Amino acid sequence: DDKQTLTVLAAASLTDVFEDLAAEFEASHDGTTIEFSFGSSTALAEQVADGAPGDVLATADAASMQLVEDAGVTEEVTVFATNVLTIVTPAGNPAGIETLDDLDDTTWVRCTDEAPCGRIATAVLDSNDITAEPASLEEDVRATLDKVVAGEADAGLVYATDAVAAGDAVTAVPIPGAESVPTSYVTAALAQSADAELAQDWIDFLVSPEGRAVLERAGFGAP
Amino acid sequence: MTSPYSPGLQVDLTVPGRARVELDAEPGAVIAVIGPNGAGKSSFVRALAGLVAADGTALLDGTDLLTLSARDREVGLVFQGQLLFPHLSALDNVAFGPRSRGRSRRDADRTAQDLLDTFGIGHLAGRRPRELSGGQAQRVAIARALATEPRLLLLDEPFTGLDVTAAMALRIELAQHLASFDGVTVLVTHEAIDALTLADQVLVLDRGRVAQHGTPQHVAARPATDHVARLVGVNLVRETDATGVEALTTFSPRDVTVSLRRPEGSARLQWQGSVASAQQHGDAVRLLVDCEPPLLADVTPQAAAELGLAPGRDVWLSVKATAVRRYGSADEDQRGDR
Amino acid sequence: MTSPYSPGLQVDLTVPGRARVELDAEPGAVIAVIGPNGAGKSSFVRALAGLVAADGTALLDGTDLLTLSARDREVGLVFQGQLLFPHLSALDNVAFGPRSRGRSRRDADRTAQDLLDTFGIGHLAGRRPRELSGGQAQRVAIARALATEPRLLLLDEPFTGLDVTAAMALRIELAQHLASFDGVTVLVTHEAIDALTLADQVLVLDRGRVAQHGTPQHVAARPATDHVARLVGVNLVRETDATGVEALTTFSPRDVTVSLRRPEGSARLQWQGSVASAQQHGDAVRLLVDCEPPLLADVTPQAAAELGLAPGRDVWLSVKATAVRRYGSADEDQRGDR
Amino acid sequence: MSPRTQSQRSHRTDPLGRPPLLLLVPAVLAVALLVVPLLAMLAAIDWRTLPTSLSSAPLRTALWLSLSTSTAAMLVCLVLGLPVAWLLARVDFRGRSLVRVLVTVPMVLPPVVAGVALRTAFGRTGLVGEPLLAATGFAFPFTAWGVVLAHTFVSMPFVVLAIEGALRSADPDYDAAAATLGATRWTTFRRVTIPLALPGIVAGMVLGWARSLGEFGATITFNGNYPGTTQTMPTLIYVTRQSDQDAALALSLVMLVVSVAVLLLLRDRWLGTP
Amino acid sequence: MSPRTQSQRSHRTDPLGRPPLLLLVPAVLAVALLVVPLLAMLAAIDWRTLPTSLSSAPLRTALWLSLSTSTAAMLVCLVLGLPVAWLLARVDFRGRSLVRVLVTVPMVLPPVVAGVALRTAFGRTGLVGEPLLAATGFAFPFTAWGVVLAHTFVSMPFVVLAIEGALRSADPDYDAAAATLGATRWTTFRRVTIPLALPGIVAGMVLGWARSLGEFGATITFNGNYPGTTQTMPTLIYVTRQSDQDAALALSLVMLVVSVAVLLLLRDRWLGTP
Ligand SMILES: Nc1ncnc2c1ncn2[C@@H]1O[C@H](COP(=O)(O)OP(=O)(O)OP(=O)(O)O)[C@@H](O)[C@H]1O
Ligand SMILES: Nc1ncnc2c1ncn2[C@@H]1O[C@H](COP(=O)(O)OP(=O)(O)OP(=O)(O)O)[C@@H](O)[C@H]1O
Ligand SMILES: [Mg+2]
Ligand SMILES: [Mg+2]
Repeated sequence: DDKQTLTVLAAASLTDVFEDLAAEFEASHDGTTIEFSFGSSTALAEQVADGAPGDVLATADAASMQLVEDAGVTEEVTVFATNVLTIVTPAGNPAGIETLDDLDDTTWVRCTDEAPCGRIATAVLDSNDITAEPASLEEDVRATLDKVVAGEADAGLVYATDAVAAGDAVTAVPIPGAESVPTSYVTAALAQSADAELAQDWIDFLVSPEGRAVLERAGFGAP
Repeated sequence: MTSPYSPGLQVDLTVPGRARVELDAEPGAVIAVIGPNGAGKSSFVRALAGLVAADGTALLDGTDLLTLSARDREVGLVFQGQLLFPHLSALDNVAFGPRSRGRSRRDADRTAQDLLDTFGIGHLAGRRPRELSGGQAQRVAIARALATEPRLLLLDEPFTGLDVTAAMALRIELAQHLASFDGVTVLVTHEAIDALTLADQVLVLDRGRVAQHGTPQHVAARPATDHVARLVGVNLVRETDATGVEALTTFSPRDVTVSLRRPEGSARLQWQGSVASAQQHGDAVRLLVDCEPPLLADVTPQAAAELGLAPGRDVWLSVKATAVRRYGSADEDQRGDR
Repeated sequence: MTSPYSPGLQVDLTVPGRARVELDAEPGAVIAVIGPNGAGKSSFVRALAGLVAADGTALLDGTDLLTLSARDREVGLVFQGQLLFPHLSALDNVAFGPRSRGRSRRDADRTAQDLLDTFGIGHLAGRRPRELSGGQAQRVAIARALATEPRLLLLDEPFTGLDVTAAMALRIELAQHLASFDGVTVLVTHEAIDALTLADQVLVLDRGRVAQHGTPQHVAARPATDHVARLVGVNLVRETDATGVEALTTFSPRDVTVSLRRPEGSARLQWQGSVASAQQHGDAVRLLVDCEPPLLADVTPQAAAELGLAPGRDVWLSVKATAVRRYGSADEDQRGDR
Repeated sequence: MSPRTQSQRSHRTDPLGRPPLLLLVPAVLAVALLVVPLLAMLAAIDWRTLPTSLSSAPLRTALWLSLSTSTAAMLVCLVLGLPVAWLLARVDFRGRSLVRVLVTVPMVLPPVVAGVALRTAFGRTGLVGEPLLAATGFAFPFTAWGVVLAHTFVSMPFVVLAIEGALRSADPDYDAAAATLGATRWTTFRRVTIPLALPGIVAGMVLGWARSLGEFGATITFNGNYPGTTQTMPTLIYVTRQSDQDAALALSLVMLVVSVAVLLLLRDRWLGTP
Repeated sequence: MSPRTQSQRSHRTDPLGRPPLLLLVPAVLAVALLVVPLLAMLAAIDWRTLPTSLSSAPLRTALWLSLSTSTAAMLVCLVLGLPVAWLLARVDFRGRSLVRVLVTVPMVLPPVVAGVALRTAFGRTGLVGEPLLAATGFAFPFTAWGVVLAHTFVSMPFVVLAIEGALRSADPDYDAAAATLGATRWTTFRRVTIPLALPGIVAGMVLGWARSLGEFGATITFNGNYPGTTQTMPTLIYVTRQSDQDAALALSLVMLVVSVAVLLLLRDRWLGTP
């Protein structure tokens, strides 16, 4: 069996980094192709619980993985990366935002409390005693970044990885003390996988030094 | 709802508020329905066709039509207002019925083309109704109704909009068709000639009721309504005697004498009024005089000129007692005595 | 496109493939347009109204109608086919025109109610067209056209579907209206009586062209087409002499002698054929005989019975030379000499 | 189909004959296809938590915002879309079919792309939005006006197409009749065309309203999500789903019930048997 | 409005008079509102990266899948939806207005909720899906059939409403005429009702097709996002947007161009001036 396909269901925010990881994984596993199905963590978890085909699931938070565990579709959950919050502004920071306090009187956005990034944002803002109201509570971190990139918002609270991915389109302004409230990315092999061994290989690769290097380049923190 | 089998058409139906009709016709009979506008003629015909709800019964060869859906009644209907399918050619309009009744396409098309040819519009077979003149479309509508070979043929003012030649040709055509047709035909018309030449029964409707019913000759000779009298071109005068019995008097416009002063003689047969209109009518001038009731009088052109009988002129009319026919209004309902 | 001001209507227009009409009418003129089905009458009228594209000119009081949109032409039109607005009551249908022309609601409603009253359907003012009988709806259509007080009144078979009384009343009404109307009226009709009593010019169309044009009396006396001959109830025979000039002969059906054997005398005035139909006509029986051309003959009922003149019977027809009128086919175009 | 078995009564209601199975069967299938998922959803709702889910303040604000912005969008669609539909159906002009296609195109845009397109046009740095902001200080994004704009953009094509179809099915001869009676095109439009095509127009409006009510992607992309100004029901449901599935289902139920109620009311008003 | 200034030619094309400003102005506004965002989007596209974005294999598969599933869904909508529209417009039955509302309701569901509803009904553990899976081994989710199902569920209400509106605007007297000529209701439907309401039906189909083509939320929720089987263009655009805005815009452009082309072709076929 030299031709194998591994189907990985992953949170949309992992799109870029997982494609890089897949390239390396395929290079070291001859005859293996990795196929992705990206979506929102919750949606993917629900689909997996409903029997969606796939070998591995990777979500942006532990809560959605809990859905899958509850459905009995997975046994072992592995944390493979963490992420921290940062401020981003449109390139060049036209509104001159240096700290969270500068958010007052600007049009800024963050994630809604129901999304993982929103829970973290609330925690960070509370610990800094910030009372400024955002213009919008975005449905996820991607949408938050989007508003900033498009110039609709003067600032947004997103993950460090998003700031890296956005490149020159945004200017990142780190938040002091944000490391104290990280979020974890978790992954698990799925019961419906036809090739549990290969699935485990992929998970092992994620936490291997080679995998870590790729994740770090994209801005992810260590588990 | 059904009765022991008896062929022909036995109707006793009511279209609430619009018409109440009793009728009995043998197979092959042609019934002319006449009456003023709004008398209920179309309502009656549409009720037979199943397009208007009606109470009562309408037995055709023993089956009550009123219990059948419009499609199952197997009637042929020329609508007042045509309702040709706008998206189909003349040919397809005519072929629609036969095809709906299960005939093959070729067969239906042949029947349709033959009918169109008969009605002088075979060369227009490919045209859509919009591209036909009014009279051409009317001929298509008649052809469409005949093409289904219905058991009951309902013709609601089929000759409207036809030119004289076409109307005459169609009357001849229809007469031939009807002669060999053993279904029942109901023909609504505003023309005396149709009733007199095509029908063997005349049904006179007035304000939703049957006012008279009999052979064309009987109805023409003893009209019971003003409308019929006007249709056949005679005058009709009603009198109610002391006992409440109504008597009718008819006389021809030719028998009316017109004078400018009150004539001598019996008071009952003279009227005063002003001329409402004066029109050429054959060799004579026909006056319509506004009296109670309005009467027609024919005078010679010379007399009209001498007396100055232009509209507005006050005149006296009289008629000799010998020239009138008198009969009771109950004197009706002589069924087709062919 | 415009010419020095001259009142009345000067038309020279072509509806490609359907009608080509030249016409000249003074203000107040009433022009009857007659012709067989498909002759182009409606096309002509609709072109004047702006509903069909036409080439040429149609000057009304000096303005070319063809350059105006339908709305700006200020015509009143009775459609063949009514086209009453189905969502409006009879009253609102009639009031639509006046209101569109800027009259106040009360004013327009009053005009509309008056017209409906005149036409005997005032009590139906609140009904929708669907709830009217055919003839009632036709009266609403006429009222609607008159209500706009148009400069050009176009009536396309306005009396279709009306009962005799209503038709007569409307003719009288229309005649009164027209007498005081200084616009031009174009009246399309299939009835001789309309042309003879209401019009001062008759325009005869045949296969899209003007076949004859003159006063009603002239056209009736010297019909140029079979259609007109049939309309006024006379026979028309065409002969082309050696030089190619066409001569027309007319004679009354009353002057035709019917016999079972070939009559003696001039060969030119006798025809052989079979009876196509036999109908009561006044006191006489009118025969339609299938010869070349088809001819009408009136005989007494006694003669009809004696000779057995039923459809299918072969007969000879002849007419005395003294009873015919002979004229050239080019002998036309006598404009309204009122 | 024997005449005896059919009652007089049934004849009355259906003079044209019984609806054929060939039409009834697919119709029933279609209704089942549409209704079964709704029923299944109802069955999946956790009725015990329902009261708590429904008593939340965000629900009331979001519901009100949804209803008002959808209604506003529907009115805008009517005022702007009806004339387009009329032009497309009744006026012969050059480029008509191009205009028709251009009007149709926003329908095929995925909602998020529609949101992006709106932003590039009406956003703070957009083609129209930037000059607008400079001139008036007003910007659409993050406001209820922005929501109405997004709803309108997404729903108008449906409204235009539905109404155009209805106008084309109605007889244009009545327009001609009105013209000969002296009616301007505007009068004709108002007093003849509109009343005759009313059922189709009402259908188009219902279509537009419902489409707006369910619209989510374009709105959130263009306007974000803030309770009271831009958080409509679909947005609220979406974000709630990320943390609490049952609550999200309960919210969906509210939306269903409210829209059914509104539609039933509208029907009685507008489409009751005349 | 003087007669002299109007050319004979202009009269020919517009015998009913000029379209009134009261209609032209809103119509132009409406078209602008719909077209400006598209233009702005075009302007925002990075034309240098376009060729690379367009040469990707996922694009081709996704485009093909989108076109085929949308067309299939449109056909299903027609086959199932047309009979419903006809029933609602032409047959007087008890509960008619309830059915009409039930049919309308899926329109107001936010797409994600529609996806959830579909799952509870047709998912592997759904009300209908579970017995179906047990009986046949087939399940809708994560297959192209599931995509068609989701498209159909979302689009059918639009199709039904649009067609019903058109049917109601057409004259029912012709149906009666056909019945008297002996046509069954089925024949009447096929040979009279449908041809007369054709413009409205075509409009409904276009509506349904376009709605399916742009549908995203219900599809991804119910079917996931698997390249080749369930990844439609909107899903691909969504995923691409996560990493590359420009590529996503380029993909949207492709969708626009393809749908314009298809619609133009359809128009010429179906709605060309007759
Ligand atoms: N749908 C309707 N609702 C109520 N009344 C109606 C309806 N249709 C017709 N009527 C009325 O019923 C009466 C009879 O109408 P019907 O059409 O049968 O007359 P008709 O004899 O055919 O007249 P015409 O010679 O004018 O065609 C009329 O007074 C008419 O106004
Ligand atoms: N839209 C059309 N396209 C092509 N030909 C048409 C169109 N409308 C009418 N015609 C044809 O033009 C000719 C003239 O039609 P028109 O309606 O003017 O006749 P008409 O004199 O009014 O006849 P009728 O007495 O039957 O009403 C007819 O032969 C008809 O078939
Ligand atoms: Mg009638
Ligand atoms: Mg005509």
